[in-house]
Amino acid sequence: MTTQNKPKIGVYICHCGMNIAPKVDVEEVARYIQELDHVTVARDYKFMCSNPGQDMIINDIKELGLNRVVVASCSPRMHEKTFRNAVRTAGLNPYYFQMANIREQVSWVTKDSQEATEKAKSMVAAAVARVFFHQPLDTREVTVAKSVLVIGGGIAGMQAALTSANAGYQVSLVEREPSIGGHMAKFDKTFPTLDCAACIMTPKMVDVLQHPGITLYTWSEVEKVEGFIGNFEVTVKKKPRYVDEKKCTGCGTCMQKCPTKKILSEFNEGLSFRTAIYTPFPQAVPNVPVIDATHCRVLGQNKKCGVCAKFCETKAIDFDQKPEFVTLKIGAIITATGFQAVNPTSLEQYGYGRFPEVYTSMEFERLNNATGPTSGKVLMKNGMVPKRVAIIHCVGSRDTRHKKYCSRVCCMYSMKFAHLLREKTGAEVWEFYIDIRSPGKLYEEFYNRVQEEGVRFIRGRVAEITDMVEDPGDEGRLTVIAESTLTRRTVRVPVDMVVLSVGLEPARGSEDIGRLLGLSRDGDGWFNELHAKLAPLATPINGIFLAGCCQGPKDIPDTVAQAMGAAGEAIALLAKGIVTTQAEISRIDPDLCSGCKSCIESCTYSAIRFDEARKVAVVNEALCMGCGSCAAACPSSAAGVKHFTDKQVMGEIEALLM
Amino acid sequence: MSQNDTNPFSAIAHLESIKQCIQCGTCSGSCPLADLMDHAPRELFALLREGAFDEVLHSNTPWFCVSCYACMVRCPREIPVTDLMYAFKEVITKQGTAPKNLKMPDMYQAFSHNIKETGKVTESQVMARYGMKHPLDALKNIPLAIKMQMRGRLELKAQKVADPKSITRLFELTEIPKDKP
Amino acid sequence: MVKSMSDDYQPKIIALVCNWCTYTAADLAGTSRLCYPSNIRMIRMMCTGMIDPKYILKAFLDGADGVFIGGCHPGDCHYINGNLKFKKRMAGIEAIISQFGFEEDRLRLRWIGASEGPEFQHNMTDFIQTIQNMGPSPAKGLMVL
Amino acid sequence: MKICFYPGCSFATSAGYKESTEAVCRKLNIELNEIPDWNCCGATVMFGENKLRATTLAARHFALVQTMGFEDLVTGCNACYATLRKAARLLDRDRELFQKTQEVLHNLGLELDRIPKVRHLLEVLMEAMPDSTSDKYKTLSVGAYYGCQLTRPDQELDKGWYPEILEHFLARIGFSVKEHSARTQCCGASHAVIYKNECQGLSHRIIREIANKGAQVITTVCPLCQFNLDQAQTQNNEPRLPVTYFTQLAGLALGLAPAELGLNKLLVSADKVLTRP
Repeated sequence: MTTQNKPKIGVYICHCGMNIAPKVDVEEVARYIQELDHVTVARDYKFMCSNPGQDMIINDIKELGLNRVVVASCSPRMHEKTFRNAVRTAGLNPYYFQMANIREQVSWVTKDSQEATEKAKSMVAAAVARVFFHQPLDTREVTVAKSVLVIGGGIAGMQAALTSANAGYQVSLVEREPSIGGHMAKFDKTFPTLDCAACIMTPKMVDVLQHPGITLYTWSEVEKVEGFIGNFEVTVKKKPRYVDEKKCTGCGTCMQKCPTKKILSEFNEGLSFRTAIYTPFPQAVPNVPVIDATHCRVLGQNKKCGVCAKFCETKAIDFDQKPEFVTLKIGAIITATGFQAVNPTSLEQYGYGRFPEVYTSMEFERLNNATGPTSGKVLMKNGMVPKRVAIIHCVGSRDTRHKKYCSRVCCMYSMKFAHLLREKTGAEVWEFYIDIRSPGKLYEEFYNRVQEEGVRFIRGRVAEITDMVEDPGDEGRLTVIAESTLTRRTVRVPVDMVVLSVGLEPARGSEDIGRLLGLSRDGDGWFNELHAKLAPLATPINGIFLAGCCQGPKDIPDTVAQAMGAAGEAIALLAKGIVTTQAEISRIDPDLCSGCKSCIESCTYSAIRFDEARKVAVVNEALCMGCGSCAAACPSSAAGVKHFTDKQVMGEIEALLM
Repeated sequence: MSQNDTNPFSAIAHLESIKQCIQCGTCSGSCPLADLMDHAPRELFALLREGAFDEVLHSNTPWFCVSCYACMVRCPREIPVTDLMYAFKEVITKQGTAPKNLKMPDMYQAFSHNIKETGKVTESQVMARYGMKHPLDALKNIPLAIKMQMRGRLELKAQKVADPKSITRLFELTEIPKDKP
Repeated sequence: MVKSMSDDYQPKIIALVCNWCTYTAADLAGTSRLCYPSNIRMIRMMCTGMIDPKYILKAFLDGADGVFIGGCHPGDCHYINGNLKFKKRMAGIEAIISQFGFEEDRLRLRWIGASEGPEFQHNMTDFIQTIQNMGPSPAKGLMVL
Repeated sequence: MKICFYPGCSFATSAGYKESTEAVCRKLNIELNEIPDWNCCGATVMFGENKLRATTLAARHFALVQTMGFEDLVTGCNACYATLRKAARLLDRDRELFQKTQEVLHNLGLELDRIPKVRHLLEVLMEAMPDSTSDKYKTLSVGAYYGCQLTRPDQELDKGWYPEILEHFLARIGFSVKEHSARTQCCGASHAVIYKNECQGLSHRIIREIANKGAQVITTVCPLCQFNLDQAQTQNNEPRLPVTYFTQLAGLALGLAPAELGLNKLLVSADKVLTRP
């Protein structure tokens, strides 16, 4: 330490009116502290946080040449910022400051005045000892790219993109399917209001397409993510469509002419066929088909065909298209990768896959949809209208063998099905449930409405579905067997059709996206939010937010609200335009680092990377949150948190125990 | 102290698992003989949770468990329902609270007795012993027995292990002293 | 001026506490005027996950009779899971301090949430009582010598 | 191949299970080494009486298998299979129970150190039976009945509710297989003997379903299943399906004569379906 840097400490003991003094003999404390090494001045004053109090500090720094300041008053959670600002105003680095909390920890909680004074002395002395080791710290400001990446083009991603773009930011929306729309595009009606999903959805899809602020990447996937908050560099892979988006007019001739017609339609849940060149559904956005390379005669089987190319008037078909890679500068990322429905095949007692009239809820959505395989008529495979239908709740949910959690939406959509079945077919509907969960605005009312419509609610989880018949008259029907737990009877109900209300699980590929982004997932595979209650949209990685079901099952209103919220978070970040890095972050001394990577393992924020060239760990200052896990994990004492260095903490300990 | 102040079932392994029961009815819905039971299996769990131990001690439910394990592989909380039915029977037998007019406990006794005496089970002997308590039942089986014998399928002579005493000894060594009030 | 240890033994206790929960609980105890013995000396850390085992050992060697660690309840950590990282190290730390002759009971880890002022008070009182009953730390003897 | 075989109490008096098993094993060069001086496994009764006793009754065989120098124990009865496996599982997981069991067995002059793997006769024949080369039984349609305890609770051999191994086996050895939904429905097991009226419906439901799906013959893998399904038809007129053992069908596939396989012991005669051209 050079002579001009020789510590000259000023210590200020606050009376806090009548709050600290007279319980603590502040004058006695000041007298005691004055005698300590390096203490240039020790004063007591009525209100240190008042303007005259702060001015006293500023003047002393200037006139006495203080280079360290200690204030003994209230909790630093109250006034640390105030005093740091005062120190900064006087031209000193604000981190040359330490506070001793002699109000909350001493005067207010100690009965005996003498004991209180002793404790205060010791605490102020410890603050003096600590501030001796303080170092000047800087925060850094980094500019933020004014652009948002949204991953996933379902209702969550679309809404997040629209909200962000409406705020004036550039949005890139990446969707791996040929069209945006996600699951909601497959629905017919939505609970509890029964609005037509297409009517509220299609305009939104068009808005997304036409919004000048949104660049749409469909049939594309996020390939690589580098950088940090405000400065992500994202590589998007555009899979070959084999159709030139700029030339295609969406006339649909290619699809009519394609000779490969017997491919199960993913969009219709395998209940109808599509061609090899296809758009998943008529209202697809963009209205540009893709060629399914596995099934196409030219691409998949090396045969002569090219019928689509022959009939395309704008010459948009391009069999030689290759994947394209686009690099984007991104300020904030919104993850909206959604869910997929649980496949009920492994619940073998329900016979899904064995009995043609056992449908999953997604299949039923299509069966019931005007754009679906039956044009919205609920028909069995034999073309007949079902006379009696059973809807089975909690298939794969609340089941420790499958998904232990409640999937939240199944009770409500089951009752929506019941209503639609009653309305469309007049069929008798039996709902088998464990508990009806209808916590939402107008949800319980909807339950009551469906009850009134004559749906039979049986409280009991279905034990099995069988095609064994008791009565020859029921030949060809399925029998649903369950205990009706409220009457303690085993009921065997012959039905024509069964709908399995399957639960939700994270979408296929969320693990990969999680890895790309550095996001952690919970035991069920959903992305972890930063805080379950207070930061439900943020993630441990600064600048990355969550929207919709990728964070956990939720219904459409919650999804949209969350998407708007996530966009709000992103907008707040972009609007400010800069991020200030924290001063109290980790630093790894490259001279001490042994390259063991313990710190990398311990870091929750993926903020430490390994420099292969120098064989040392390096902290990314923009990502580090200063939790100090690395410091405690480092076996070589190379990692440490600034402002919580070994010297500072141990100096404080030593002084407290004097 | 009356015996239902403390849980006579408390020593059962996995008894903790019944705390997880959500009363969904999968066990009873899967049970081939649920209609004969005075309580659904799940109800026994609920009764135990309520402390109604006497109800469970006198229930016929465990005695109608056929050990088909359908409930056990389907229970969404993975409660070992069948294993618990075995354990309940063990406690009930020890406490001597099996329903008096119930056929199954007598059948079990006849079966167990036959093993204890001979080491093996000879169906005709089990039926004969059981028939002493339920003569009507035994009589009902006679036509079938005759048919069986005609096809060489009725063994009247007792099957035995070489040293039946060793099995009797096994029974003695594994005897659990009965709780006496 | 060595105090007679037998009659008026006043244990010295260091508490290393997390800023986000236990430190806040201590502030709440203060605003609620919940008194507790004055032998506790608190050090504010950002997270229990940053507590280096050597800080604890240092405290004992410098004469602390007890060391209290206060962290967030599992699941509530401001840094996701720093508290659990510390908890994992706890067994190792206990082994180290007992190597040095300090009883494991002199080190105590508790989760105290930000809103738990009364719990904070209760924990302090209870820990001081425990340490009082245990008597002076073995290091005290060394220091006198 | 040599196997260590545990017949169980119902094996010898069953409708030709013993005859067909022995004949098939002879033909396939499988040496059946019966556990000398085996006792009753305790079946579903003993675990409801006394867990230690039930475990020891079963474990007595594990000690015997050990002295015979075998690693596996094979049985043809579902109840024996499930009971022995239950005991094996408990001994494997419960150290204290293992020690107590060892003590009792020691008192009886037996030593138990290791627990054999309990297998079903079906597994053995699945490995040993050759693929069919003849069309003789191509038109004989069979419904396979597994009973409860082959695949439950372990679900190790196959799925617990809708297994398929027996169907695959039968198809492979030359029979026409009829898929049906009663494969692991309960027949009432030992309850069927004394609760005849209450349980008759269970067996009838199974028989009706198998007949309904077009099978002419039922095949089983357990003496009690066979007995229940067979005897349930003595009072009931339609449908009537002979209830065979899978070993009897395996014998037929190997060209053995029905009499050699004890097929004459069935209550519902199989003569008609077997002699049909």
